[in-house]
Amino acid sequence: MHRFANPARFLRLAAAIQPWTAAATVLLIGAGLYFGLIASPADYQQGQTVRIMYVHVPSAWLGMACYSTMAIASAMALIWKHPLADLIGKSAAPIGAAFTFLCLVTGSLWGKPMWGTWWAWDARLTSMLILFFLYLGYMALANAFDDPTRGAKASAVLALAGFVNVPVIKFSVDWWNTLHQPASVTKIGMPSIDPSMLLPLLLMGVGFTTFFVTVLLVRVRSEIMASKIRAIRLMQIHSTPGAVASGEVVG
Amino acid sequence: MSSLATYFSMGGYASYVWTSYALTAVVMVGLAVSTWRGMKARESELKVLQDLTPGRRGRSKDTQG
Amino acid sequence: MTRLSEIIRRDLRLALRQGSDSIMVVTFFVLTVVLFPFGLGPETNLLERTSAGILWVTALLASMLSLDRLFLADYEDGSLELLALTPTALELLVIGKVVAHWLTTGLPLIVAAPVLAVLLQMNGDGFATLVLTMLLGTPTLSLIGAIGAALVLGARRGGVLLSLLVLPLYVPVLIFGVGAIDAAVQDLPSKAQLLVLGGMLLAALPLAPWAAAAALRQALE
Amino acid sequence: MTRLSEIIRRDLRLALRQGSDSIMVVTFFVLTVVLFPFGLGPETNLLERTSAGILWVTALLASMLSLDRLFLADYEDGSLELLALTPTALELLVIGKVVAHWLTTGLPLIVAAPVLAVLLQMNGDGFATLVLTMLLGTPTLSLIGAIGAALVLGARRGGVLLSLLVLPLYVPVLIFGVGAIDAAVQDLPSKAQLLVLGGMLLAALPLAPWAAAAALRQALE
Amino acid sequence: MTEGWPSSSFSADGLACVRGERVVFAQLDFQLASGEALLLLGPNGSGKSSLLRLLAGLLKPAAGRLSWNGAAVADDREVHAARIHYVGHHDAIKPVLTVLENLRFWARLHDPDSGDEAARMALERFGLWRLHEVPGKLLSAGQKRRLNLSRLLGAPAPVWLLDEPSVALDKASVKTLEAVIAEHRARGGMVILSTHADVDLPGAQALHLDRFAPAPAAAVEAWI
Amino acid sequence: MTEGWPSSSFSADGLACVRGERVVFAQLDFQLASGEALLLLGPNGSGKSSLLRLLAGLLKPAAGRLSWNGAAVADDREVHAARIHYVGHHDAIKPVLTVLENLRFWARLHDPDSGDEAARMALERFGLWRLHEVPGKLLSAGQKRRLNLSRLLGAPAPVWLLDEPSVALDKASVKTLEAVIAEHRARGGMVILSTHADVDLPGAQALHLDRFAPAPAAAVEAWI
Ligand code: HEM
Ligand SMILES: Nc1ncnc2c1ncn2[C@@H]1O[C@H](COP(=O)(O)OP(=O)(O)OP(=O)(O)O)[C@@H](O)[C@H]1O
Ligand SMILES: Nc1ncnc2c1ncn2[C@@H]1O[C@H](COP(=O)(O)OP(=O)(O)OP(=O)(O)O)[C@@H](O)[C@H]1O
Ligand SMILES: [Mg+2]
Ligand SMILES: [Mg+2]
Repeated sequence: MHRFANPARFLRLAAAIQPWTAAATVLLIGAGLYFGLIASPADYQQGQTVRIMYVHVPSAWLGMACYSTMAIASAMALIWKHPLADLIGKSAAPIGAAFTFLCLVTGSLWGKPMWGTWWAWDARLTSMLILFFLYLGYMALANAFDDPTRGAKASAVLALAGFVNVPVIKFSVDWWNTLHQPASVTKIGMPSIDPSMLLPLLLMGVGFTTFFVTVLLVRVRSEIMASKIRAIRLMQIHSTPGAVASGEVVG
Repeated sequence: MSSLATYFSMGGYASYVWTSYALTAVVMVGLAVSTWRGMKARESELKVLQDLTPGRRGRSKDTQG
Repeated sequence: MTRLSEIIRRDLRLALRQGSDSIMVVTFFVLTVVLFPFGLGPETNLLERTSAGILWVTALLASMLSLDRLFLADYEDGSLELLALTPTALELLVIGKVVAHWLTTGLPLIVAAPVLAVLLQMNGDGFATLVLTMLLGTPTLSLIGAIGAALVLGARRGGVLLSLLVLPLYVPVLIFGVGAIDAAVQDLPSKAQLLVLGGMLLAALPLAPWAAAAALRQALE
Repeated sequence: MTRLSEIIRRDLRLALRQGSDSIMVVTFFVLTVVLFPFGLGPETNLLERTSAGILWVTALLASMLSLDRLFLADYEDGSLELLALTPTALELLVIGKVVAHWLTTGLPLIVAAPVLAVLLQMNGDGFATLVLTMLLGTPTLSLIGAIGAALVLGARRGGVLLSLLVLPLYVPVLIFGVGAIDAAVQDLPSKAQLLVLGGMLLAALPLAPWAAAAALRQALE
Repeated sequence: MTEGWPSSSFSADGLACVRGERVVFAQLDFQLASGEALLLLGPNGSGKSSLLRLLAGLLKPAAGRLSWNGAAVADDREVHAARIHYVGHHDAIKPVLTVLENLRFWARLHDPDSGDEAARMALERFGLWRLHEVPGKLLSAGQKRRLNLSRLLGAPAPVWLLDEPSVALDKASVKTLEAVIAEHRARGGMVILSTHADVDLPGAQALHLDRFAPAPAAAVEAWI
Repeated sequence: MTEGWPSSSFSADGLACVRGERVVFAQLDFQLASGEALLLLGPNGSGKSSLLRLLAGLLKPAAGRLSWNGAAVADDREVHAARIHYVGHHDAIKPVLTVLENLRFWARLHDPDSGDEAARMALERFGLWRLHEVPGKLLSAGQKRRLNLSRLLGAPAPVWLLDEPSVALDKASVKTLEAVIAEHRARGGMVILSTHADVDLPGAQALHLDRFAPAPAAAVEAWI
């Protein structure tokens, strides 16, 4: 099974891409910060707090995009049994969890001045919270086994089951909310975004994406090395002269 | 001077805006740094191990990527 | 089919001999529900308004806690690998175990729920809908929970981990279950919510055994 | 005393290496608390009035569930019988394990509680009292729960039932814990309730290890 | 019991097994005909149990194939399951069911038509009939193992996969086991058995699993 | 390590054991002096494991008494615990602690003053020192068993109670175990050991547990 995995090619590809994505991240986020914090006006309605949007919204996007990455990687891991897909899923999870966490916290920080409350049980907020829990479950499951391959397979099944559930959650939460609380909370979303705000938003969005790609590549590389380390360690244990597996006794 | 102060006060919402940015920076930089550190640590551990293991030195190039 | 019924019968027999599984779930359900008047204070109004929610949340927890052991005993004593080696599809095995499990734990919950609803001062209009939502909802919970139970086999600290995996997946059932009861209490139609609950059951019926069987196969490797 | 600290240190080390125990308990706490708004609906007013009760009931459940495994791992891998065969009083062993357990799971709960209180829109006046009641109450829960955990070992299934019988013992803690917070929210003095909580802790401190040790002896026969 | 099994062959071809990220053995072949026995030998961790699980279909081979009368086994899991009996390290005995109930469940699941008579004879053979109404929780280690072995006779199957079957057995029971195996082979059954102890299997092929372990460097190599 | 144990005697007098409402053995006596060994024999279910747990103090005898130098053992559980080392079927090894940490914990708990040096020597003796930083979860069955046995040397105790200690050990390790036992006896220690396999214990008394089983009628009686 492992014989068919070809991490060498992946590692070469990663090495080629990585400097570019890293540089792009710095440039894009730098420009995004400039336009977002300095060269854009305050919103006529939301005042200066609108600047939170430039971190909040990209975090939200990436939080969702990472889960999709994980789900696709998991499907590939289950269907084609490619070990690299397992590693990608495992590596993407903490990044996605971090972005989802950022989305929740920056949203809260925005909500206090805008809505007067840190938290509301609004549909979008709530489904984001559940997404965060799905990430936590995935990571906990992946690390819950002594044998990492088992953890990878189990969490792949979970990622898919969770993925089926994401639209259901989104939909059901919408439904639940309209039942109890029709639009008493300010609705998220603006009719149209001014170009002076759209530019930093897009810059930050792309910058966050390249950040995700860069970190993901490094993490996958790190995972590949970790599995090699485990393999060598196992081999050492199983070939110690004093060890039971030494072959001193045969039959 | 005062314009800079008004800028940093963010229309009275300084604590919210700057906390958001600071937190985002902390989380992203932290993630990047811990990822990089972890990768480096594993790289050196692997190197040590491979040097101990005969016949494997030649391949260690792959992992340096 | 003989094999399916053989499995269900064995699991029922085990549950009856060991005696306490159903009792345990119902006891947990009753005790936890009874804790709430202590926690919320005895105001009738407050209890009445929260009763549907409390009942459903507690039923969710009870279902989850009992599912913890769905495959565990068989996994630990080696029965599960022998079951996987009988000429039966693993999906069928999962269905058999879920059915037996639901009969011994889901049904008792449904019987206990109306009694507890009286305790929590629930409006009488909601009773029929309460039972109906639980009839439609608890099998879905069992099915989803079976995936979780299969996934955590062999994990360190499976029990708490299971809750982390399964509770987010339970949320839709909770929302529509409570929604239907609330609608009924307010004399609104609750058919839409019940239909959704039924739909979720129908979707889980083929998907969950398939996913759980996949997870079991990995656990046995 | 050296032996006591040796046990505490081992258990802390195990918890840190395995990494996930505290995280899991906190996650269960958070997840269950988060379920309630789904059950009760997002009305701020309703949530605010029920927040103290929900937090305490959930903390109770989280504590009970995590204690479930307090002795189980040691029992299953044979460590418990060896521990019983070291020249140490079994009561001391229980105390050591409870201390380590509270440090890794009780403390994180206390840290998480105020955050969840925000989610449940609790009145800000209650926060300090919330933390105080949990500081006094969770060790009592751990001590009482240790009895249940020891009982679980003897008769697997039957034991689970017994551990549920521990839940009624939790009720006084619940009542006074919530009472103190409610008083604080309404700007009334909460000293009396806090004193009672402290008294319960002092009473449990000698009694619970003794009872748990007795149950452990039975389990090892 | 059964008249005898039709003449068949069970063979492995270039089998490899990966466990916990490590190649345990590779390039393993064997060929077994009706009435033959295969003895798996090798030190701890050499992969005896893994090979048996692989032959049972619980593990997927990382490479190679298993065939029954020339047809790949992987194609039809359920048909293969009907062909084998697997006795592993775990006893799969429910503490609250009686000895007879425990056995009957497995026999019925394996072959829904299997009757009580076969179960009684199996238990008698292994000296457990007088305990047949005793609940499983009261058995000692060796009694449990014997109950587990009596599954072999409770419902017939041509291939027996036995993982250290003599562990915990007293000497008289080991003799019984050897006799039962000999009869099974005489009827045309096959037996594959791993052991550290001395079990008497006349004319068995021996397979030393440590000889199929990959060279240390190759073990790491295989993994990327 | 230790100079040698003072001359003592460990004896049982009319011991009876009831498990699961059944009398397993009754009227069992033995007398063991410093340096002697007792070998527990008997078929499955004859009560070897039960007797060892009883001697360790994990089970209470249904009748009879155990004494140490003439004084009843039951009177002071902790003093008795300090005297014995018990090695049962379970390995009591924590998967996340290293080999050394695992051993050191038990040694310290047994004797708070025991140093790292004793632990190192114990591990070396059983060929585990080179693995001392490996976490327990990576050990094979035989390595786990050896780690468990090295508790015997990690902190000294005069009485060793060993329940089938040679299971999972390869032949070289069985030899080591025999040597370790011989040294312990030479220092004046006692060993009580159950086994189905052949373990070489020169000059050991043998106790056939099946001879102490109650007559069938009496056994039925005790089912109540
Ligand atoms: C904890 C609280 C919050 C959470 C979890 C949250 C979550 C989200 C999510 C998931 C998105 C992405 C939606 C999408 O692109 O499909 C989003 C976008 C957005 N959020 Fe929030 N949000 C929170 C608070 C707020 C607050 C307080 C405001 C401002 C009043 C706000 C304004 C926005 C805006 C303007 C967008 C972009 C909408 C668009 O793409 O059309 N959010 N938020
Ligand atoms: N569940 C598992 N997950 C990962 N690796 C495993 C698992 N079980 C066994 N292994 C590893 O696979 C290898 C072969 O183990 P296996 O149990 O097949 O050996 P064995 O020959 O049966 O040994 P023994 O004589 O101890 O029974 C060992 O190195 C072991 O560490
Ligand atoms: N936990 C238990 N509860 C009740 N009865 C038990 C228990 N364990 C063992 N027994 C019974 O006690 C008797 C003696 O068992 P024990 O395990 O001591 O036998 P043994 O001589 O060690 O056998 P083996 O050689 O199989 O290990 C057996 O008849 C068994 O049925
Ligand atoms: Mg084996
Ligand atoms: Mg025994």
